[in-house]
Parts: sequence; C-alpha cells; structure tokens
Amino acid sequence: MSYIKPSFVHPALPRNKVGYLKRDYEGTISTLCAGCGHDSISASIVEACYELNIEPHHLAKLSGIGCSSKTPAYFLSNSHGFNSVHGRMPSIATGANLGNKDLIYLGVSGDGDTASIGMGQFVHVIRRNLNMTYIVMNNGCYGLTKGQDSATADFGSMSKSGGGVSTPFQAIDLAGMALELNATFVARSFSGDKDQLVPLLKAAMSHQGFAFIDVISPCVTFNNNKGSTKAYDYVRDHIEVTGALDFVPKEEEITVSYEAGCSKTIELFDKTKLNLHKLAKDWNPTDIYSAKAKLEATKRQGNYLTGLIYVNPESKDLHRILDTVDKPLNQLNEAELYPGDGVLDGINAGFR
Amino acid sequence: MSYIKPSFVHPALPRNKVGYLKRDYEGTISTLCAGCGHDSISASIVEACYELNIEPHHLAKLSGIGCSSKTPAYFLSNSHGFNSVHGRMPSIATGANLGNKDLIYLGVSGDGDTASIGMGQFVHVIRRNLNMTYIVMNNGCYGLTKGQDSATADFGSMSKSGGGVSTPFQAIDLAGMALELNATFVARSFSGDKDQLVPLLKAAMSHQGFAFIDVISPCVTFNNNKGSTKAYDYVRDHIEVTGALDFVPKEEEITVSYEAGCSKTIELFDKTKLNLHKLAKDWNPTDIYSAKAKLEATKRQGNYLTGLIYVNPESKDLHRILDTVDKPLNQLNEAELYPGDGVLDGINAGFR
Amino acid sequence: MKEATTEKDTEISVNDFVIRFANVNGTGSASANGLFAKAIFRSGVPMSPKNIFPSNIQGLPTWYEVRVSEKGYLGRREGIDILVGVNPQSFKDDVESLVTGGFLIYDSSRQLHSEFLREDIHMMGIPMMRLSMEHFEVPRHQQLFKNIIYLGATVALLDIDIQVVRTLIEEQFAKKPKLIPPNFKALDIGFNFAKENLTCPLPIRLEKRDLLEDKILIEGNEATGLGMIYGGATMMAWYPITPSTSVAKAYENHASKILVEKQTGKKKFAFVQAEDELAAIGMVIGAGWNGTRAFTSTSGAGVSLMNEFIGLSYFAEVPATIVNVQRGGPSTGMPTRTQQGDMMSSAYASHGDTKHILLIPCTPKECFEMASLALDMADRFQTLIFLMSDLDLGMNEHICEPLEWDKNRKFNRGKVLDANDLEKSDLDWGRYLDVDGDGICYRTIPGTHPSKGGYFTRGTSRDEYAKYTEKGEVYQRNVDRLTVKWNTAKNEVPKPEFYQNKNKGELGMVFYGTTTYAATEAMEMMEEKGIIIDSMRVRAFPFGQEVEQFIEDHKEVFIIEQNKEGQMRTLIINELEFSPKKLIKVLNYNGYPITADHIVEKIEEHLSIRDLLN
Amino acid sequence: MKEATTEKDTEISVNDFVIRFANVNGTGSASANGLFAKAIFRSGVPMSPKNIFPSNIQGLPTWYEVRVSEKGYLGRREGIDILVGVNPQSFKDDVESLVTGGFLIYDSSRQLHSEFLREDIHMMGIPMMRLSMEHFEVPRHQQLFKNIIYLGATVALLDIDIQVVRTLIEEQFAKKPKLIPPNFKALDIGFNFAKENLTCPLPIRLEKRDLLEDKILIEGNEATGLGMIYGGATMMAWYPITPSTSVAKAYENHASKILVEKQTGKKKFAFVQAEDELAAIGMVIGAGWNGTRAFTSTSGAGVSLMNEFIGLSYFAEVPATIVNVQRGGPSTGMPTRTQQGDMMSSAYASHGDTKHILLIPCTPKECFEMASLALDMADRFQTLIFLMSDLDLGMNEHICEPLEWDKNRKFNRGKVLDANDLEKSDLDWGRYLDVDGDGICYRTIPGTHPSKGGYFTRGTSRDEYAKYTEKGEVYQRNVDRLTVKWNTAKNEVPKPEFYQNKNKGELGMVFYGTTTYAATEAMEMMEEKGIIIDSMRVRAFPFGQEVEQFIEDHKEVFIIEQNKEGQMRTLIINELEFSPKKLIKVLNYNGYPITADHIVEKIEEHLSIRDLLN
Ligand SMILES: Cc1ncc(C[n+]2csc(CCOP(=O)(O)OP(=O)(O)O)c2C)c(N)n1
Ligand SMILES: Cc1ncc(C[n+]2csc(CCOP(=O)(O)OP(=O)(O)O)c2C)c(N)n1
Ligand code: SF4
Ligand code: SF4
Ligand SMILES: [Mg+2]
Ligand SMILES: [Mg+2]
Repeated sequence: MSYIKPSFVHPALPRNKVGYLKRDYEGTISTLCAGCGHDSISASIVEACYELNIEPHHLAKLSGIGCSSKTPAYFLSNSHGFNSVHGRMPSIATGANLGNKDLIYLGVSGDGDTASIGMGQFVHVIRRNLNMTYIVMNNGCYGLTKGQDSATADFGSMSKSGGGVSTPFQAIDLAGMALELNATFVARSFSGDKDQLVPLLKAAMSHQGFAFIDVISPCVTFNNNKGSTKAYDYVRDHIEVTGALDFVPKEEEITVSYEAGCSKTIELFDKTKLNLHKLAKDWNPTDIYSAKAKLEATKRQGNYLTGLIYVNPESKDLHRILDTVDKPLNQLNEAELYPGDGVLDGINAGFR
Repeated sequence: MSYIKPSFVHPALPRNKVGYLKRDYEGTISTLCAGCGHDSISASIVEACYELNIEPHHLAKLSGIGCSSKTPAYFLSNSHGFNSVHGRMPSIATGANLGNKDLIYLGVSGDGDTASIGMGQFVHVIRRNLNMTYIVMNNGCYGLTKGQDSATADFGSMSKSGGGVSTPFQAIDLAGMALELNATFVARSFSGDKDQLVPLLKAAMSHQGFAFIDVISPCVTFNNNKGSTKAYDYVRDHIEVTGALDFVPKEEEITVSYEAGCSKTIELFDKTKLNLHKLAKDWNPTDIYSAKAKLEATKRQGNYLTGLIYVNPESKDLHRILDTVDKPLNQLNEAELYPGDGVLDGINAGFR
Repeated sequence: MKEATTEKDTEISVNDFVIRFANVNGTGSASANGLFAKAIFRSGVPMSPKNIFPSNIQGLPTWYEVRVSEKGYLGRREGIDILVGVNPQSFKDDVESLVTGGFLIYDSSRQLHSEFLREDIHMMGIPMMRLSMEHFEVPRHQQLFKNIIYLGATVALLDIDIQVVRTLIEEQFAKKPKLIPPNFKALDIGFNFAKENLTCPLPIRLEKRDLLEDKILIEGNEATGLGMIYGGATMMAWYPITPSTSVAKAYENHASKILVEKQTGKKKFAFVQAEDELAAIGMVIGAGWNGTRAFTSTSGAGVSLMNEFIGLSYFAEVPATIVNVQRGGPSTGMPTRTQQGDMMSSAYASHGDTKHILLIPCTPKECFEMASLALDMADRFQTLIFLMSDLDLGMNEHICEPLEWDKNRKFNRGKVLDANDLEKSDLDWGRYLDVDGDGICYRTIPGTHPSKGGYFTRGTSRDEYAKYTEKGEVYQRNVDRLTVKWNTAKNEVPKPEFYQNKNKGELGMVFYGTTTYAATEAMEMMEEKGIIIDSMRVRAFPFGQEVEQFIEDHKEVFIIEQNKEGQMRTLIINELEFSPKKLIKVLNYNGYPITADHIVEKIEEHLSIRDLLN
Repeated sequence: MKEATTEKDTEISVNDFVIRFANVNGTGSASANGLFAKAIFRSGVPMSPKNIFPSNIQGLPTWYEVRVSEKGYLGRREGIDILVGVNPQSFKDDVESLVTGGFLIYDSSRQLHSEFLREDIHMMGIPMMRLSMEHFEVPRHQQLFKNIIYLGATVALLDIDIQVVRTLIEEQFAKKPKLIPPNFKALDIGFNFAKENLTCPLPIRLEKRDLLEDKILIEGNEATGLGMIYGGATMMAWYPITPSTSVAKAYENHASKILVEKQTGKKKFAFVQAEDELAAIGMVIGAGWNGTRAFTSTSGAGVSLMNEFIGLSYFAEVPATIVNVQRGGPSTGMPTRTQQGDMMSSAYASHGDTKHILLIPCTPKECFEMASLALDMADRFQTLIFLMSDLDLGMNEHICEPLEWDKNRKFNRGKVLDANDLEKSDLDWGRYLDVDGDGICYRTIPGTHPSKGGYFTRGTSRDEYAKYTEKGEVYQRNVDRLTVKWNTAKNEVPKPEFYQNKNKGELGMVFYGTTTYAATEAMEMMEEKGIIIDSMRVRAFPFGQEVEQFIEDHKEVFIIEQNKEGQMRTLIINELEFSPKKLIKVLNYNGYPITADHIVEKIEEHLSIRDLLN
C-alpha cells in the first residue's frame, strides 16, 4: 500500500536550477521498517538528484527484488521505474540504456539480489562499462525473505535470524570484485553518512560508465544485533575513509582551496570536477592498483573503507564501445531506419 | 561418435601402485579438432591420475557444455562422469560431493562455460570451498558454437571468427577472481606445458578444498591466429612462472634438496608435501596478498603468470564447514536415518 | 448503530463463526492471534486459521482469519461475523467487511470517526492502547501487550476457557518464564474489561467439545520438511522464497535435532542455502546422481528458473524432487497469496517433449507422506518429481491426523546395481537398456566398482549403453521408452480419493489439494439442496485408470481449482483425451482460498443455464 | 555388383532424384556441396538441400542431401539415389543407405574392401585423393580440392552445365581471384575423369528448366535477421546456441552494412552478445520498456532459462520478441537435429496463468515477414511474441519468393502516449486502464514528460493506475483484462493458409512450419490414390475463427507435426475445446525432417484401421 503525500506547496520553498522543489524528487511513503538503512539511502538519492539539477524524467530507476529494490517507489515519483526480477536488474538496465543513452540510469539492488542470484549479471554489466549508477543497499542479509544470511555476511558475523550460529563462509566484497573486474568507478559508503553519500551519488551519476556504490545499510529487523558486522553500531566504529569528496558541477569553479599534498582534483568526461581532500596517504583514486591495495589493507584491519575508492576519468561507456549513433536508438524512425531503395533488391540478387 | 580402442595389453606395461596401467586412465578417442589444446590437458589428467594412484572409481568427472566439457569422455573411461548443462557444473559437483565426500571430484569447464553463463556458480562454489579440482580449459572463445569471443578474451585480441574486429572489452581474469574470492588453491598453466600441469593437477587433487586451475588451451580452429593472445605462439612467448613444483605424496620423503632461500615446502592437510623451488622472488604461495600482487604485476607486464599462485594449507572444505558425519551421506541406510522410536510421537505432541 | 451485544437480535450460534483480526504486520500480533486459534483447537472444536499477510516486513495491513466449524468445515468461508480491528490503515474496509449483525471489536482509546459507523453491526470499543499504557511502561511492551489485551477480551466475549489460554501462554514461554506474568496480566486486563463493560458472552460463542481426538494442528510446510527427513533426504538445497521458505526451515530445524550423530554431534544431512534456484536444483540433481536422496523447495519464479535443469533430470534420468509451494502468479504476482497456478507449468516444465510426475497433497499429513513418497518415486522412476503444495496448505495451520511412520519401512531405492550385481558374468548392462519392459533401466552410482558400471551421464541423446548418438532411430527408441516409463508411472502414483462412493449419478466433481476443503463442503451444501454430485480428489499426475473411469462414468464433471485457465482440466483433457465439453471449469483465482459458497454458486449457475438451454 | 552406369536397367529419370554427400566435417566439403546445390538452383530446377551435421567442429560424419524435384516438392524424401561417399567412418552405413539400383560414387584411391560391395547398386570409383595429390602440392589443398574433384565428377555424371558451376566459383572467389584457377582445375579433373572413365550422363540426370523465375535461395535464419532490420529492431541481445546463432550473425552482418550512419560510420543499432540467455532476454525487455524494438534468438535450453523473464514481459506487459529456432529436445537433446518440440513450452512458458502469441513461418520469406510482424505485434499487444522457427527452416537453404518491403510501411508502435497526449487536460491515464475495451492499455516511455506518465513497472499485481496492490478483486480485474487482450489477439494474428480450398470433405489435415513441405506433397500423393484431404497450415497461436471453422467442418482431422506428444494438437484441443477423438496425431520426431511418405503411410494406417473397425 502506498500513500499519497499532501501536496500543499509553500511558496517560499527553494527550487533548484531546473525549477524543481526537493519534494519533486520524493516518492510515496516508504513501507520499509522504521529505521531501515535503505530509507536513509533513498533520502540521499533525493538530495543528490535535487542538487544535481536532474529533471525527473531524465532519470530512470531500476531495481531487482527485495526490500532494497522496493525503494525506487520511495524516491523520484515522476521518473519511470522498473522493479524487475530478482538479480537481473543489470540486464534490464543494459537494454534500457542501449535504447536511450540520454537518460540517467540509477539502479538499486540488495546484497542478496547482487551477490547471489545476480552475481553473473553484476560481473558482466561491469565488464560492459554500462553508463549507470549501481547502488547495492548492503545489509548482509535477505531482508524481504526474513533475514537469511547473504553472501556479503562476514565470516563470524551473527544475525538475528541465524539462530545463534555465526556465518561460516567468507564474505564477498563487492567493491573488491568491482575493482578486480576493472570497474571504472568504485565507492563505498554507509547509509548513516549522508554527508559522504550525497556527493558520491552526484559523482557517480556524472561518471561516464559504470559507477558502483556499495552502501552498508543496516537491516534493523534482522541484522542490527550485537555480533553482526552490519549493525549500525559496529559499522560506525569500523569506518576508515579514503578522503573527503567535493563535487563541483561542470559549470562551476572550484572555490575552496585545500592543503597541498593531501588533495587532488579529478576531471570527469563532462568537465565535472571531483575535488578530493584529506586523502588517505596510501591511496591514489585514479590508480586501480593503489585502490586495490588500500581496500585490502583496510579489510585486513577489520575495517570498512568508505568514500571514493577508484575512478577512471578516461572511462568509455558501452555506447562508445559499440559506436552507436548520437540519437537515441528508441527515437530512430522509419525513415532513419529504412536501408534505402534498391538495397533489398541487391540482397535478393545475392541469394540467386 | 566414439571409438573403442584396441584392448591388447602388453604384459610388460608398467602398473602403478594400485595396479592400474596408464591405459586404464584413458578414455574414448577424442572427437576434438586435431591439435586442440584441450586434448593435451586430457593427457595430463591421465598422467596425473595414474601417478597419483587414484582408483578410477574413486574419481568422478563433471563438466558443463562445450568442447572442453566433452573431454571427460576422453579420459578415465571407468569413472562415472556427468556432462551436465551449460555453466552449471559447480552446482552438480556440490550436490554430488555433499552426497559422497569420499570421491575425488574433477570438474572440467570452458571459459564460456565458467566466465559467462557460469559466473554465478563459479563464484559461489569458491565461496563454499567445495572439495574439488576445477579446471577451466581457457581458449578465450566459444569453441563449440564456432568461435565467438568469450569473457576471457583479452582487450585488443583478435580471433579468427571476429571478422577482423578486436575484442573491445576487458578480459575477466579467472585466477584473479578466484583470489579475490579467497579461493584456497589457485594455479594457472598452459596446455602445452605438461611438465608444469601434471604436478599442479596432483597437488590440486590432493588439496582439501576448492582447487582452481586456469589452463590456457588454444583453440586451433578459431583462436590460434596472429593477433590472438590465446594462440600457441603468443602464450609460449608470454609466460612467467611462479616457481617449479615437486609433488611429494604423503608416504614419500623429500629426496632432492634445493638451493636454500628460493625453495619452500608446503604440507597439505593429508601430509602430502608441495615442494616449490626456483621461486619468483616477490611471491609467497601461502600469502594471498603476495599472490594477488604477483598476479597483478605480471599482468601489467602483459604476461601470463603460471604455476601455483596461492594455496591455503589450512583450508577447511564444505563438509567440515557443515560438520557432516564421516560416513558418506549417500551410504546412510534406513536404520542410520531413523530418528528413533517415540520421536514422531513427541513431534505430534508438540503440535497439539 | 446497534447497542453492543445486549439485544437478542442475533440468534445464539455455537461453534460456527468466522472471526478476523485486522492488524499491522511486525507489531507482534501473530503471537496473540495464534494463541486464539490454538485455544479453540484445545477446546476440541474444529477450526482453521488463514493468515493473510502482505509482501513486506513491517507496517502494512495483515489479517488473521479463523473459521470455527463444529461440523468440521475447514475451508474458508465468506462473511466475517466478528472483526477485531486494530489497524487504522485498513479500518474502513475492515468495518465494511463485517456481515450485517456482526460484531466489531475496536480500539476505543481514541474516539471513532463517524465515517466508520455502521448501523447494522454491533460496535464494541475496548480502549486497548490506553489500558496497555496504563499497565505497562516500556513502549515496546505497550505495543505488544495491546494484542494480548484484545485476546483476553475475545476470550471473554466468546466464552473461551481462559485457563486453556493461560496454559498455552505457559507453554509458549516455558523457556522465558519471566514473560509469563505480564502476559497473564494483559490477558486478564482484556478479559476483565470485557466482562465488566460488555455483555459476555456474545450470542456467537464457543463451547468445548471433544471432536478432535488426537489430531494435530500443523502447517503443511512443517509436515513436508518432516516427511523429507523420515523419507531419508540427507541433502536439501534451496533458495529463500515465500511461501516455500518454511519447508527449508522445518527441515533444518528438525534435522538438526533428529539427524545428528549422538556421539559426535555431527550431522547426517547437508543443508545448503544456494545462491539461486538454478544452483539449488543443480545440487539436488548432483546428489541424486550420486545416489543421495535430496530435494529443494521453491515457488513460481524459482520453478521457472529451474526449467533447464528439470529437463536434464528428465532426460538424463536422474532422481530429483522439487516441492513447489504455489503462490499467486504470473511473474512475481502476489507472493503472499495462494493459487494452484503452476499445475501445467510444472507438469510440462522444460523445452522439448517432457512430462513430470506430480504428487498433490491436501493436508499436512499428506504432505508428510507424499514427501517421502516423492523421494521413493524419484529413485524408482529415475526422474524428477514435483510435490505440489500451495501457500494455503504450506503456510497455514491445518487440523489433521497425527503423522505416522512405519519404522520397518524400507526406502524404495529403485533399480540400482551394486558391485556384486556388476560382477555377474552374464550381465549385459546398458544404462538405458529396458530389461524389464517397464521403461525403467538399471543405474549405477559413482564409486561402485573399479572397472564396471562407469558411464558418462548426459543431457544429449545416447544409445542403450549410454554412448553419445545422433542417430534418429536410436533417439526415437530412447524417447519411446520414456513413454513406456510414463505409462508404468500411471499405475504406481497415488490413487484418487472418492467421496460419496461413486454412485454414478450424472454429475461429477473433480478437485485437488486445498480446494478439497471447500469442495467437500459444497458437495454437502448441494446435497441439502437435492443436487447429488459424486466427487473425486485427484492426488497425482499422470492419471491412473480410476481417474479415467470416474470421468467416463459421469456425464458432466466440474473441475474445481484455483487458477484462471483451468489447468487441471487441461491436463485431464490432454492426457485422457476426454471431450472438453463435458468438463466444466469452476475457478477461483483471486488469491484467497476458494469457498464452498463460490463453488455452489458457480455450479448452480451452470446447471440453470444448461436447463435453460435444454 | 552392377557395372557402372552403362546398363539401361535404370530408366532415365530427369530432375527427380536425391543425392547425398557423406563427408567428414571441418574438411572443406561444405563449399563444394553448396556449389552443387546452387548449380541446380541456377539451372532453374526446384531442389532443396539438407545439411545433416554433427554437434562438433571437426572430424565427424556430416551429410549433405539434395533433393531435386521438377514438380517442386521441397520436403525431404526417403531413399537416396546417388551417394557421394568420402567418409570412411560412415561408409558402411552410407553404402547401405542407397536404394536398389542407386549410384555410389566413392574414392577409389585405395582398393575398396569387399564388405562394402553391394550387388544391387552401381559403384563408381573415382580416385579423388590420388588425383588431388597428383595435381596439388600443399596437403591442405589436396584435402580441399578433393571435394571440388568429386563436384566436377557429379557435374559430368548428372549432366549439369559446367559453365554454371564455373560462374559460381568465380562469384564465390571474387575477392580472392587467385583461388579461381585451382578450383577450375580441380573441377575439370573430376569432370574429365568422369567423362573419360564413366558413362556420362547417368540415367538419373539434370536438365535445365526455367521453373524458378526470380526466386531466391536463402536460409530461414538469414531472412529472419533481415526481417528484424526492416522491421526496425535496433537492439539485439543473444547468446550463442545452435541452431539460432546464424540469426544473430545475419542481423549483425546486414545491419553493419545497412544500418550505419553514412557520414559518421556510426551504428544505428546495438548488437550485444550477452553472458547468457537470462541476460539476453532481460536486455530485450529493458529495451522494450524503453520503447526500443529489440529481440533475441535462441533455442530449447535458452528458452527454458528465459522462463522467469518471459513471465515478467507477459505480466508487466512489456514488448519483447524471441526467435525460437527449435532443435531436438529434451535437455541438450540433439542440438543439430530438427524438431517442432517447443510449441507447448513456448505457448505456455513461465509459471502461473500465462499464454504467449506464437508466429509460425514456413519459408524464409515468411521468416522475413513474420520477424517484422513480431516486432509490430509485441508493441501492439505489449507482450512477448515468439517467432517459432526450427533448425530445418533456419539453417537449411530454401527456395522462396524474393523478400519484399513496402517502403511506406509504418511500424505499428501500439498505444503509446507522447508528451502532447499526456498534456491533455481531460486525460485520466492509468497504465493498466482498459480504455478501448480490447484489453490493451496505453503506455508511456521513460523520458516523455517531466511530471506526467511516470510509473513503476513491476511483475507484481497492481491496480489500473500501476499502484501495487494485493487486493483480490483488483488482481482479478487485471488478469481478466489479459484474457480480453488474448481474445483481441485472436483476430489479429496471421490467418491460416488453406490448400484445396476447403472443399469440406470428411478429412482434414493441419500442419505448420517446415512440416508443410512434406504435408502438401503427401496431400497430392493421396489425391492420386483417390483420398481427398483438405489442408490447413496454421500460422499463429492463438487460433482465429478460421482455424476453428476448418476443424469444425471436418469429421476427422490429422495433425501433422514433428514432436512426440502432438503439441499443436494439444494447443488446438485446449484452446478450441474440440474433442480429442477427431484429432489424429501424425508425428515424426527422430530429428530428420518429416517426409511425405511417412505422412501418407500414417494416414493410410489410420484409415485402414478405422475401416476395419467400422
Ligand atoms: C527468483 C526469485 N527467487 C527468490 C525470490 C524471493 N526473494 C525476494 S527478495 C529476496 C532477497 C532479497 O535480499 P536482498 O537483495 O539482500 O534485499 P533486502 O531485502 O535485504 O534489501 C528473495 C530471495 C524471488 N523474488 N525471486
Ligand atoms: C543454455 C545453453 N546456452 C547455449 C548453449 C550453446 N553452447 C554450447 S557450448 C557453448 C560455449 C562453449 O564455450 P566454452 O565453454 O568456452 O567451451 P569451448 O568449446 O571453447 O571449449 C555454448 C554457448 C548451450 N548448450 N546451452
Ligand atoms: S526487513 Fe530489514 S531490510 Fe527489510 S525493510 Fe525491514 S529493516 Fe529494511
Ligand atoms: S573448435 Fe577449438 S576448442 Fe573446439 S575442439 Fe576445435 S580446437 Fe578445440
Ligand atoms: Mg539484503
Ligand atoms: Mg572456450
């Protein structure tokens, strides 16, 4: 059941550059559990889209199945969305993107949806460098089916539904996987850290290619207990940050100046700039080897590395790889697709 | 079509410790293309099983679909085999292994079978540390369906069937993936290097857990041309070896002595010893971080790292993780599985 | 609006009513509701609860409906007599759902908005939340005990023995005894409030009986899980999906207690949460190939994903068992609603010419029995067996006979050759050689013999000796043998159950699974109206001689089922070659369990139209 | 053994024979065999080649069979008149496959073993390999040109115009002119050897005709790929699988030439080799959702894997097209043999109550037309369409009318609202609102309008305004609308084709797809015997009024198809509610294309049994 929110608009509410209120980026009222990390991520998405001046119909929301995959109903009501099938959102996103390169594609998935049933598609959408933002709302469990361990549940972690038995398998580190697969944008964040997540989302949506954000997002109902490494308390205590990120849209100047030596500016394809500061010293965000090493070093210390982990500013997305025309394929009409008079005659002749 | 080979046995042919001839480990005549790398791997498997004194019925062969997956017909005729469906051999192996932990499981797959349709199962069989040897006969293409690129085809590589277009995607490095997923035994070899492959196979089959061997295995029909990075010539020229491996069965002593400083002995679970020498200096086979770094360094130089890459001698396989009884589950009889008199009465009572 | 309960405009009705609890999910109401149902069960009166829950974890409307029926009608019945409405979201609809003269029990902590008033029902306010807040401090407790307060009130109103409920609470919290006193307290608060402020008991009420003997109250999925254990399944692989998840849970829970080696604590079973349904069925087939009894449980989308592997099991002839707990389709559909909508897609699953054996239980007891039977039949027929349950059977509690197991029962392992068999000098063994003429061949298990019996199992065509072939006539011989095997199965699957002893009237009725509850009730309702209909409950696919005969013997046969297309009817027409004309669809497919009223209405509709035409 | 060719014990027979080439695959014979077939085509004589190849790349037996039929019978015919046997592995079987009086052309480089001798055939040795080694040096060339040598010999023996073959060689090697002279040389070697050593021509021979007008010779898959291009498909996603791979190849090859922006060289299409079939269909659905025409092609196992997604397309009502090039099933089955074995599993694919539109072409021309029609219908009905081809149609060359395209044709995009439509003030838009009463609703494409028309597409139940719901009556309204849509489709799918103009005799015949070739031939054979059977070729599922009427009009109807269970018959019974009794199965399911003889035999068998019973 979803509720329509009251639609009274206070005249003085601020509008962004494209004329929308923050509210225009919201969705129906969430039906998730009160306190669910996923709702915080939805709020960050609303924020990021508002600040990024995205027109709602220029964005398409895609998801698989799960509590996490329900969230696209809770943000950007005016955008088209597709709640597809379990684990297969990447293929839906690929087809949609190939059909219309001009939209922004925002995919939302869960750790069950991505790391188990969806692993194959996750790997291959990375390999194709599809131009999309892919968020995993990572709670280490299967929320919607009542709390079973997912493949990102850490070895030794204990969930509420596990009956006192701790996870006996090694966790899959989705950010590590993405790096191993040469993803062109890899980040991690925490649902509770909006300050970090919002600029990451903006950077991800500005990136030309596959932008992956692994967001640790506690499940308050099944995996927020003591002993769980995906509980709010545990995560808060085990975060190590790569650096702070300032997102500077293409038309803007970098105004703040940071201490030399521990800051870095990366220019994306569309002239957007990512301004990084307070950098971890053993980390270079545009060097994938350094990123891998940093991720691993942090893991070895039992911590979550958050923030931007790696970005390839030279990234070429699938459309560039396939060399498609500039006009979206879904807008090519009969005349544009007609191979020309005589062509079929020629083809027929070739078969005689 | 498969042919029965002549069965005349020369009385003086050597037999191994369990009384079998080399021929007892062979299969029907191969129907693969003359010169196919896969046939050489089959020959190495025959050799390894013979030398390892495996009784044929103590080994089960499993495969998916593809030229590679046909090979189990070409070795170990007396062993049971299962040519299953495309990309899903790991799940078949898991079920079989859970049913009878006492057999040796040898899985054979192709790069199409594993890196595309089978990626999800590959990832998860690693995560479960199933006790099996998993060989990918890696030719960078789909042999059986006539040479399309597979996901292990290197960026820029050119296949015969590609119509002069080079691979526009990054290759998936299956050994890298396995390491990222904490596989407990990771190796790479080349179909043309029997001397390296045979001891690796023996070590893999002795390892208690998931042993992965990525074997570069040229497809002479579709991907052995100039411009292909999976062609015999190219591979031969681009190999870097981690070290030489001597396999020392549990009952034997290490007799050869190697130069100190560049050799290392690893004892496996069953007291089998892996004796490594001529070690690459920046590599420690039991340290996964060193293994990852070495693999990556080699890749950056455009080379294939071959040999044993990583082994975890403490590996605990799925049966240990699940804590199953010592007797194979498929041999538990009615008496052993009967929960006992009165148990059902108790259960019924609980539902009143 | 009527004055609460005092007026005698509702006649006294004992042990025959439907009560519905309208709650918000995730607020702890499940426990209170379950206690209510169990109290009636313990009072010896037939009843059946239906849990109508949303596909979400917390905060959405959920209903718990209990039908109490002295006559033993356990199907759903339309028309709610008593409604306990504590969910503001659904309150309006809930109030409307009551029958005229029905009783509404609501939380009067806050004044009721006039839009909710109905003149034709009895409205009984109980200030549940206020009472709870007065007596409990912690907000979480206030929330939880509110539920026990309304439970106490219904106990008083329906004249349920409060001692029965107390005992249930004691049992429930036996391991957390500290929770017993506050539960007792809340129960009393509600009970006393009702006694003091409302006229108790209502004209609709309960009276103790002894109608249930030693019957048990159990969910179908729980019984299925147990049946698999007794049937010898030592491997289960699965992937979570509603409404099948509780099969896995039951298997794991019980196996962890009763399939454990005493001395070592080690497990005599392997329980694997797979990465998806394709892997789950692959593991089951791998185990089956290796001579291990194994199964998976899933629902709609999961079965669709298993299609390729199902064909492998069928064609390579490897035993496997799938429990399909059906839910509302197509696609993700209505994951928390019930249907019998996968009959055809299961029977004919996978590409090419395939058919699969279906076993169709209707009670938890039968789930238990058919679970072990499925394992036997998978081994016996070296093929894939579907156990076709549904959400209603699987996830709701049902009253049934106690589970039984013959301790001397042997597993039917089917035709398996051991090392001695293989040694026999005159043995001309071919894996796909039909020695006995029943279409079933002898198989071998990996590891059996060092030089004999090894073969390469495959999903491609092969000859009798398991050698790969592309020869047309050899292929054809093999698939024709599969037809022989199919025909053999017809004689060995469970026979149908007849009601009214086949008196060979003109009219017949066919149903299966959970439709049975309402169908048998409908039969009696029609009998009262003078319409005699013979009935048959189908318990398996393919159909044996008895099924064919029954349909043959009747001029018109109603096929009653819970899907849109009349899928069982299609199976019957297609396999038994009956004229579709004589088989009339009676369908219900809105996701709620079918009711007897609906069946009667549809049948009468048909009969009156037919009479009109004649 | 008969003396080669001189005796006149075989009557002269012109343009009516079957010749089979028995080769080893991967040895370059495909090119020689193709030249042979094309030479006959260029001689203006109807013929049809069948490639019978193994599921492997090199070294196994492969056959190429050409039927030449002046009367234009293009189905397969049993009985081989001439066999060119150059494969030692299969030689024994090949020799046996010849009809009495037939001609065996073999490689006499080595002495023939006596076990291969047959008294009742003509044996003509040609020292192919020896001749090749004498004239060519490189071993690879010796191997290759051996094939052209036997081609030269057959040209002489059958009296084919050698100039026709020369022209074909010139065309084939237009881009590698250096290869022309050695091919000419080899051709002459064989030709001259035959002329000098054997009596040419054989009594069985070719004569030029002009029976083919402007017809073309093309594989069905090639035409399908082209049809998709003309039909406006700008996205194809696929995964390699025999026998569907060449659909993808054709689409890619042609699109790379004709769907390219002149100025920039950029592509007006996206062609993606997916990681598996689940991803392929997912991409197609994603594209369809986004208003892009897209399709995938696959076969048996692939369709099984797509089952879950097929249900999503159906229930969420997203356009998608699957080309199913059927092969021998079940499971991996016989991947290089033909069958019509996926009719049911495609028609009812996915769990729950689902049904899908099938289009069933029978010639490459129709593949071309139905490909674009499928795209139109997917958009029009907002659902998934299957184009049901098979290996025989898809991978063998067939003679058919040239492909045609009306350049003024508009794509039928179905009911799509654009920004202007959405602006209309009186618009009460609901994504699943049946405004027109045909069950088809108005959809919107992402990106259309900043504040209107956005909705959340899902595979779960929802109301008319695309809002999630679990309400039974809303669910039911929605699926009942899908039934209305289904009924609408019945009137819009391609109508059946009738042969013999429905003269309403007692007997009827129904067939579809590649079965048509043999069925129409059988019809004429039976007519000659005095048995008149009306015929109908079904071209789509669901069935329209015409299909129903035809079956209604005949007392007995034979349903001829290439699968074991009679799947089309099941669809007819189930959807049209005919009594199974009047529908008689005539089946062929050994993987080889069905023959007219087989059909006639089965029908006569039935008729004589029936007469016996009467
Ligand atoms: C094919 C299929 N299998 C199983 C399910 C049942 N299912 C629904 S959600 C879910 C798990 C979701 O977990 P996750 O992706 O981590 O999301 P969360 O609920 O934790 O946010 C499963 C298994 C399904 N819908 N489809
Ligand atoms: C579900 C399914 N899809 C597609 C195929 C067709 N197919 C057979 S083998 C193969 C590729 C094999 O490639 P690879 O695993 O690399 O093996 P290789 O032949 O190169 O050794 C494919 C796609 C199939 N058998 N099943
Ligand atoms: S169950 Fe967990 S993941 Fe799902 S909504 Fe509740 S808190 Fe969030
Ligand atoms: S096609 Fe390639 S992979 Fe297959 S058998 Fe031939 S050489 Fe080997
Ligand atoms: Mg999760
Ligand atoms: Mg390969």
